[in-house]
Amino acid sequence: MIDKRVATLAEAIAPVREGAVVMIGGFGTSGIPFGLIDALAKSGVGGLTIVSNNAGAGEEGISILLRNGQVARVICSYPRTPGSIWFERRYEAGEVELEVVPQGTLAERIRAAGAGLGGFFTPTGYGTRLAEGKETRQIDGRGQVLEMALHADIALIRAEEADRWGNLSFHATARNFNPVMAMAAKHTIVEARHVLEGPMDPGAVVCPGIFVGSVTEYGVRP
Amino acid sequence: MIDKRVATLAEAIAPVREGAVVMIGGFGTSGIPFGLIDALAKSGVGGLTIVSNNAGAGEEGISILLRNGQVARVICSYPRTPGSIWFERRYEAGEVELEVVPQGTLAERIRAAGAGLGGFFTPTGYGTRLAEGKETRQIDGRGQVLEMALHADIALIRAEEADRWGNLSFHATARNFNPVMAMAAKHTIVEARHVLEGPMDPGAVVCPGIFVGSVTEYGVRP
Amino acid sequence: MSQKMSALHRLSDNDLARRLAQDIPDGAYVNLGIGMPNKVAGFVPAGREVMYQTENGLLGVGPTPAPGTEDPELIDASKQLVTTIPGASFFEHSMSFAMMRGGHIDIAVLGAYQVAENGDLANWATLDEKHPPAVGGAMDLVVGVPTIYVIMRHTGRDDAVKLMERCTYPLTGLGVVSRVYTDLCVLDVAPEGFRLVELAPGNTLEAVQAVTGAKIHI
Amino acid sequence: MSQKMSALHRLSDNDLARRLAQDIPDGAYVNLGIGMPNKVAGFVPAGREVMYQTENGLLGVGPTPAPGTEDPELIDASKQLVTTIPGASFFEHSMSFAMMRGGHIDIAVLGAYQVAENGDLANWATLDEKHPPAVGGAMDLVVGVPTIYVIMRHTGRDDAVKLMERCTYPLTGLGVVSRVYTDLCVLDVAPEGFRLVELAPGNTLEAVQAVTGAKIHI
Repeated sequence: MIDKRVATLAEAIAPVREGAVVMIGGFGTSGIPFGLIDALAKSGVGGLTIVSNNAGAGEEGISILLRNGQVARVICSYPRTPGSIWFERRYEAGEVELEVVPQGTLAERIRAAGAGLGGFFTPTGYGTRLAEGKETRQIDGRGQVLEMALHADIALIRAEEADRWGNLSFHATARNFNPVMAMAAKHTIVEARHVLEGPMDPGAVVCPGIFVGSVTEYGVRP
Repeated sequence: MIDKRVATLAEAIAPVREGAVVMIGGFGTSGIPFGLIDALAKSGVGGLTIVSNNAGAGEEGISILLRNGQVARVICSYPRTPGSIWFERRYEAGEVELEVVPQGTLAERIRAAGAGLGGFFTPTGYGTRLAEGKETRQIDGRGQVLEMALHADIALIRAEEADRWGNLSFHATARNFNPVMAMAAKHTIVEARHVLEGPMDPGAVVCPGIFVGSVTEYGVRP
Repeated sequence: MSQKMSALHRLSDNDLARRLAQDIPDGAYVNLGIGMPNKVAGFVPAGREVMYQTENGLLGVGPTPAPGTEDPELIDASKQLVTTIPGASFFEHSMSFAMMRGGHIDIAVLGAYQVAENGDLANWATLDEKHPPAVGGAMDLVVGVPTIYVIMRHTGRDDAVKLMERCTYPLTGLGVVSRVYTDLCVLDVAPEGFRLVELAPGNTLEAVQAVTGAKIHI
Repeated sequence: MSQKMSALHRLSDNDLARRLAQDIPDGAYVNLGIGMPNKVAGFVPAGREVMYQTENGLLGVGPTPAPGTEDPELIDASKQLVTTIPGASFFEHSMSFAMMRGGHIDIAVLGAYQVAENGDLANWATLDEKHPPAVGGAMDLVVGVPTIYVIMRHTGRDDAVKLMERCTYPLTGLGVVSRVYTDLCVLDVAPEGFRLVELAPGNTLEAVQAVTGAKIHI
């Protein structure tokens, strides 16, 4: 029997190991797995590489992990947002490494990992500082940059609904990076606002359960 | 005002030009835009390159275009199916060129075009006859093949529901190549079983209307 | 304020956004950057149906929700609460950037630190190494969207020149800008360099040229 | 039939499918190829929940529909009418092949023209140049799915050898086969070559070795 439901967030987060590469879904304040991040903070696991669009704001989400000193490295497109004080503090003190990736390239590198592709040529960033040191070539008369697949050990995902097979749906713009990150990690951990009793309508599934490791209900909405 | 509805299939197919690269959705007998193919056959436009998973069977669909001599070239993964007599006849007579592409690579090359990527490295086909003449390299210890984006002038798409903005949903396994092909063509032409009076639920849209050029109702289901 | 500046007549931010909005045609798919670009939506003439895309996964962004109807998980790229208009769709991030990079969006409106006469754009990083860089979706937009409009004040803090022969800040994209809308004028990026489309009311070419770091062709 | 063949006891196609089905564990994600592989689903022991993927966009393939309940747009990769089981999902083609290539499917069961002792697989083209080649999804499956089971008759038409030192037909993938189930035996692909797992009842190793083109290690 396939049953990916796990009772508590703490249990769900247990597979995260010291030094893991952890993708965290969400954009701004929407679709962030706050419950799982809190559980990860409580676990105390450190040396993490965090892959996420932003690097936290205020005193919640990824900011907690940064404040706790659990983060060694951040890979993201937009670390500097209003209130990203913990990121800025750690960065300026040289306590966290930063890799800035154009947002579309970030999404595509994540997808490439999930889809089993080694890398891809994209025009994004050609001729800019973010392409320095990368292989480039002309394709169809345009400069393009070779970008490599970005894999993770763990993905932390926020969904609206989940079923016991791990199928997921999302609410409004809380979808964002969540489905594509679910594909790219060895083990994908989901907090869902509702865990359904029965199966989801097969045509309404946005992220098929094959990409999901575990599902925990976490009803709080930001 | 955005209104992509067109009254007849003949009108919808009018933008197809001699020598065009035409993607045609569907797999087996599911999700094939039979109405649009019939209209294209009647139009008599020739010299076409057809990109599709299969190359027609019996006396319907792509077989009609092959029978009529409208097809110069076929790019597909599986041209030889039971009943693909018109393809086999034209191929054996040297009247149609064939490029065989692994099915996943075909889908991914189409997606790359739609997503503005130049190409990608895939392990699929490495060391086989289908990688001959292609650039290869080792990535993460695996042999990978460079495959290029596959663009089209026209895509012919079968959808279940469409609205005036061109948003599409699909029924069961009739989804297949349809959404990804819609992204890759300069002009995407849709036959939909139902054209809705109002807008589709934003969360239920599978193919956003931005990828669609025109929509025509064609209620017949195979 | 320097003497040369005193002769200039500057559009307000709202009037500048209103000016640009006239050039957003009916039926267009448009991405608006954070800040001043985002103001444009409010000034598009009535009767035009424009589909605004926000990179976080929505095509068909509508206005700010009425009080009491807010959905905390329905936001735009500026993290502001928004609504949807009829015909809208939600999608995930790789699809969102396929729309941009794949050339499906018609127009993007962006802010800028600097624009060069060859169309180079700098809008993501300065030379101040103390602050961590942040690029977001700007580099994807400029390579994929065929028409890039820049909206910005003509000059920066301390009258710093922002329109110039070559950018000095790190580039976002090479030769990507189509047209620049400033509080002093509208300039096309043409083969010969900046070409005057119009001056804001009350300005002379000489006065505007004096605060521009590259020749304005007419 | 040659003399050496007469000593062999061959499993029926159904018994062969039944044998392989024992090795499909509860909770597995499995892709079954066209033809004999597709028979396996019917023999998986009761009580195991197995999610079958079909490349045309369905995870959770169920059995043939009852008469009168057929949906002509709900088919599998063999173009046969199917149903869905609880927990199923539909998706488009690039997602379907992401599942395969990305290593998310646990087991694929494929037919073969030839399998070599180094795990090379040939199952998409022969040397007959009259017929157009057709590859389908086989090459994507073999590079992405960690466990590749081949199910086939041990020998071909006119007793042609199909298990051999090196394939002579065009390859589908290099070193990809984990295990071969034939009507005569089950063989693992091991570092040293084919390694015997079991003989079908009534057969001797000598008799099976005689119709095999590479050494069977024990």
